[in-house]
Amino acid sequence: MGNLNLLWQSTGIHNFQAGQVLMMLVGFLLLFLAIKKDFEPLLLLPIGFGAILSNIPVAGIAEEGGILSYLYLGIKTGVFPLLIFMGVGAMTDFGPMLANPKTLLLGAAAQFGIFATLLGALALNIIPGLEFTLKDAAAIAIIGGADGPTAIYVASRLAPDLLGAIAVAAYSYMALVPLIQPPIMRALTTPEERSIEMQQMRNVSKVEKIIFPLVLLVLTTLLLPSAAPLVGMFCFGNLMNASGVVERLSKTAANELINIVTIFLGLAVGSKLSADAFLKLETLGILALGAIAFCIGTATGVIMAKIMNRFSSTPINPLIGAAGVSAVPMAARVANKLGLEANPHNFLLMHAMGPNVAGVIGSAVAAGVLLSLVH
Amino acid sequence: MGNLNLLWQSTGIHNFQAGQVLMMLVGFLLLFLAIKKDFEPLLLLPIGFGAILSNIPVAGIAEEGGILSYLYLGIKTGVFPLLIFMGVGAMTDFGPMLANPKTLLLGAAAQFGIFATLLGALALNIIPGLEFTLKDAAAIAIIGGADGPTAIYVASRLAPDLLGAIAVAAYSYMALVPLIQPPIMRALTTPEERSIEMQQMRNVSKVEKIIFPLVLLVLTTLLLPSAAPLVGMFCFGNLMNASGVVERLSKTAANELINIVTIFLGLAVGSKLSADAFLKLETLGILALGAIAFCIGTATGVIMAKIMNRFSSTPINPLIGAAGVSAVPMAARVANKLGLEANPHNFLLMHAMGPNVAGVIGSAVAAGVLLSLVH
Amino acid sequence: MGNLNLLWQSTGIHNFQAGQVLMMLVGFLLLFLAIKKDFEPLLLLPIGFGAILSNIPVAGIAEEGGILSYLYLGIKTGVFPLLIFMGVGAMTDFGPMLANPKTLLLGAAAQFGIFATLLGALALNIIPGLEFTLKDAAAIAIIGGADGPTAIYVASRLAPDLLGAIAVAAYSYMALVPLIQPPIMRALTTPEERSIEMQQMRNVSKVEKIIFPLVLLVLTTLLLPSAAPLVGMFCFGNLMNASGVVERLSKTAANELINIVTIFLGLAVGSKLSADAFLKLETLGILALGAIAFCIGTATGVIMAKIMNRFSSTPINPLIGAAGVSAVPMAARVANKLGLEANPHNFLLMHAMGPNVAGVIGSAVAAGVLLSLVH
Amino acid sequence: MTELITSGVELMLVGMGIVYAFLVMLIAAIHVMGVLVSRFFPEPSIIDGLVVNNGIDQSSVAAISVAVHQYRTKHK
Amino acid sequence: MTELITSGVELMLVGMGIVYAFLVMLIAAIHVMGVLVSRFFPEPSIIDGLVVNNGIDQSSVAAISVAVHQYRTKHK
Amino acid sequence: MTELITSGVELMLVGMGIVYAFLVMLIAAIHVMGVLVSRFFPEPSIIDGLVVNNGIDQSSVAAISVAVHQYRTKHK
Ligand code: NA
Ligand code: NA
Ligand code: NA
Repeated sequence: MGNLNLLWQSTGIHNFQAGQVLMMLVGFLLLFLAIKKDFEPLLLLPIGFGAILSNIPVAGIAEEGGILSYLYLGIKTGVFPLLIFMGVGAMTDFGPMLANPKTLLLGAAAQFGIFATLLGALALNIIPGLEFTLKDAAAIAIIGGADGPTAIYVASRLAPDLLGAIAVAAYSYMALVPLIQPPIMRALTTPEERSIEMQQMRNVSKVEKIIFPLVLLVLTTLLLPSAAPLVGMFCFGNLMNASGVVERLSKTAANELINIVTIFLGLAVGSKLSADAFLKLETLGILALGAIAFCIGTATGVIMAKIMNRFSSTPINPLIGAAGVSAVPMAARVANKLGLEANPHNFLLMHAMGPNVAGVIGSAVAAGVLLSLVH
Repeated sequence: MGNLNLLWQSTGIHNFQAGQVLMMLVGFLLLFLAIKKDFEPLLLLPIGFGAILSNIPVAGIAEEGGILSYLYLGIKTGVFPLLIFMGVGAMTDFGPMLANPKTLLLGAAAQFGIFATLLGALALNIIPGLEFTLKDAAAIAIIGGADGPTAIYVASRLAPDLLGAIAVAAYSYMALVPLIQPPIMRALTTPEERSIEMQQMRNVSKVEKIIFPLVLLVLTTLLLPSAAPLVGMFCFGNLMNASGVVERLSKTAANELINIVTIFLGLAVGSKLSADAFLKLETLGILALGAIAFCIGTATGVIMAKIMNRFSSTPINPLIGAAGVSAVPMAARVANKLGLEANPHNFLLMHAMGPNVAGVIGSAVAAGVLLSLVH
Repeated sequence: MGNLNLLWQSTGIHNFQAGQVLMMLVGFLLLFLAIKKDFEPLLLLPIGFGAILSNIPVAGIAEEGGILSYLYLGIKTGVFPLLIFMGVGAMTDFGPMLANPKTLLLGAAAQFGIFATLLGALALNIIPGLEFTLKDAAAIAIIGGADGPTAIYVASRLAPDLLGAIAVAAYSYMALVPLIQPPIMRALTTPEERSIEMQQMRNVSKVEKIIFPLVLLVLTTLLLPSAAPLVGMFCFGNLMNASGVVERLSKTAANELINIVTIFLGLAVGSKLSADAFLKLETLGILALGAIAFCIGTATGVIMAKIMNRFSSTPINPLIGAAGVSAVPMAARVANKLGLEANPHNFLLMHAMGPNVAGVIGSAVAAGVLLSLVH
Repeated sequence: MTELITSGVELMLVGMGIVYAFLVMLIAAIHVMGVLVSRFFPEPSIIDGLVVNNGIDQSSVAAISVAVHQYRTKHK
Repeated sequence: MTELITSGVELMLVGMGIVYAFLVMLIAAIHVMGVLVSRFFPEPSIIDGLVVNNGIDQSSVAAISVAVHQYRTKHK
Repeated sequence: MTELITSGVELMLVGMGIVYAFLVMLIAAIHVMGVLVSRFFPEPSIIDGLVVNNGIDQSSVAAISVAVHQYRTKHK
């Protein structure tokens, strides 16, 4: 009978704490969003499952010695987000951006979402019970970059305790881009503006695509070396692909390697969704701020495009400004969809890819600023 | 001449110990079984080669600083067997089991092989020179689960010293399933019983296949959290596959990732085949007990099916009870073969897949019981 | 303004040291050679990029805690070069060598490049400012083996400080084989000798291909266990492929796994290209010695073939002797090209593959000698 | 020794009990799940699936399918 | 608190400034690059690329495809 | 210095000696292996292999190959 008693004392029913139950429900919610609603399933499914696993009582899967604690080392060291960024680099085509470099300004404008959110996070401290440090605020703000690995990398450096909530917010809002952005884009533009057709893009030579990642890396080195790990790994992946001489490496980086790391990273992020860290007022704040960040970034991107139209002869459809938040490629698709709505001959997808990848660079640069100024 | 002498003193001929020679022969035997006899080559080839490498004198390949010592960390931490279990989950189709849930009872019955063997291991202590602790006995008993990663995981937790012998026994007997099982199955059934045709299975919806791994995980959490690492990673792999929303992840988990980990795990298991650990009376005991475990599991599975036939209107062919030991998919194939022998219209393969995957769950549950009660 | 000042103090422009600028230029040179000149791009592109990344000021990508410092652990432990060797083994066909085992002597002769270079490195110590220890000299000499992973493995064991320069030299000269070898081969042979057609090779059975890696491993174990890590992993990869029973493992070893490790290894080697370690007189010495090593190896391979022709009835085209340096498969292709020049019916490619893979074994054996005698 | 055997017997009884209990509960859970799923996610008619392949004639499907099968068998 | 907000505002101004400055310089760099590339690596006529798929009839495609298949099978 | 050179020369002699000795023994081992293999594992006639591709005509091969090629392209 001793055994039965021992076994009863080791059951989950006996050991459950309310917080764990709630966090498992959060995990199931993420799985539901990933599977049923198709919300960024590549990340939210592993994150959700990781959240469930790490809140199983007794098993200690996320505690020292558990498998998730080992996988988390890949985030703690920064290796996982950087490898994912390398793979994303290998999948990225800078062609549309190089064909129309002005769109980089749209990618810059949309990063205002990041810095406005930083201010917002600090302002939220007037709410009793909330105490975001400057580091916390910076880590939360990066959600506005709409770029998963960048957000995880910055959060792991500045505010590891908030990592789970930040990653969940970042990926959730990226998945919500098709819902969040259109009302803002419609509110800020007239039907005529949305109908603007853009000139066909020039052809970008292979040589330019090879040299560009190196130019980007050199500029980062000269001006903002704190962004160099992120930008550097991104450029490395991109150069492997653009150069065409190491196809077997770039394919592996963009497929098997990024897949393996995505599984590990997702589970490890999920392991930070513990009740202690997640069931707090802070998390509500983070979720609210993240939504605001996306909205502001969308708006400033659109407004920047409208400003540029004032000063430029070649017209820009302001819808593509919204793609500047990155959230590759959903934001570009949203711009394309709204363009077609207003004018059935108006294919904006390729034009929107420019600000879209510019937004990736922009948020990596913003990350570099935060990493070098916030201690 | 000093150099020549130095070199002579560093040759293998000069340094060989008898035990190392014997263990290298064991390694060659495993390679022979893997390559010539097609005994579970995916594991036995790396294990055999690892055994050879780790017994090379002077080179220290399995000693601290050698490559096999680094690979062994993946077993010591439990990461490798769990990743393999994740991959196996991604390859598993629970459809046949969900179509006929009663077959879970067959998977339960076959686990009697595990617990009978545990008792057997303890009983063997009457032989002078054998001293199996309760931990040792539990680790040996899990061979009866007929499931490689489960056996390695449990052995690495409870009796790392016996890991090599246990892994070799587990995979060898799995390979021997087509030889071990048929006589027992024939002895316990009449030709009429073996001829029983089973009803066509109902169609299982995609939704059920998605929800089932979550149901299984919740039940494990509530009742037996000590089985949660194993069951959890298995369910994660299965959910990735069943959900269909992360195809690139589930394919990588079921192919490249499991292949890489299999290579590393096999070599690392082989590194535990040192003379000190393997050339002992214990190993003979383990091999004998392993064989007994498989026989008993097979028999109890068949007998359970016969008992169920007494109480159920829909007939069950008792041959599929033998598939309850797991050893996926060989045991199911054996059941199919014997069914066809008795009745050329009797296709049991799909029906036997139910108890077959039930056996995987059953032995993971048994592993959880052992891990939580044996300290 | 404090922030702006802080930011300025964190720019690369403010922090650059001359050495870092020079090393970044070296990195760009390597990228240029890899991309534009197709010099071993699979290694030189990651190495070049790693060199750039590790010389970015402030970012500390190669310093403790940076991603390259983590990747470097794979070299420090010896795991990466050994895994690459395993993958190369899985890609190697010993058939041509087994069909004509005499060609092993050519692979032996070409290793004279290694030992002559060792002597050369020690002799260079008469130049003031150069101080190569015996360990240094041995690590440099292995460049003459014309085998990348072997060179990196030996250098990581004997002279980690020289690793960057040695790896760069090894891969650069391998890429230069089509330029370095032909003049030497022409100088040492008459047109008649280059026209010699070789007898068609016998068929090698699958069984021989399976047994050979085991024979090689046993011989290494008996005579030179210090070469066993290298030879062992090579034979393991080769056995996986030759046996045909673990196709999914050997394919992964020869594709995804070797690709992933190649990316990591290249970046990590690049991280050793720091100004401190590279911008020294030693590096010039290493580059000079490496070139000499390739030339001597080529010459002794050709001369050995001519000597063998004196004593053998079946004629050997001396061009295939040059393939004994390894540099698989470029050296074999060079032999084939020069053979066709002299005699349009003279296809030497398959015949040259024998000494080519023999050269891999030869340099692994030489590495074993150095590792066991140099302390 | 006897003590060890006693704990072994106890472990066997408890262990098999738990395994059976667990799997019986799993059977129950599967039944409940089946009922709930068929109520809340009624299976779409299987005819939808059959229509998909319509444009292509059966022989092509057979040929491709043989080829794909051979491919997969070889490249697994 | 006010101090924190002050540093936040400063961070916002400096941050957006840097982001803009960086990307403006990148635009400049891209333009310079474009000029240099078009001078030193003039693009080969696009017609070269178009010709590729033209002359070949379907049976050749099949033949090529067989060859490719055999090649891949061997060289995997 | 001279001492270092002396050990270098010695290392060279011993090293090349070992390399040659090793590879000569490997040649011997290969010969022995060849004899043993041809005695105990006589090679099956090569004709067995040739028959395999016979029943299928060339056009089917082409068709299958196209299908496989498309499959691979999609599923890569
Ligand atoms: Na962004
Ligand atoms: Na089992
Ligand atoms: Na060599």
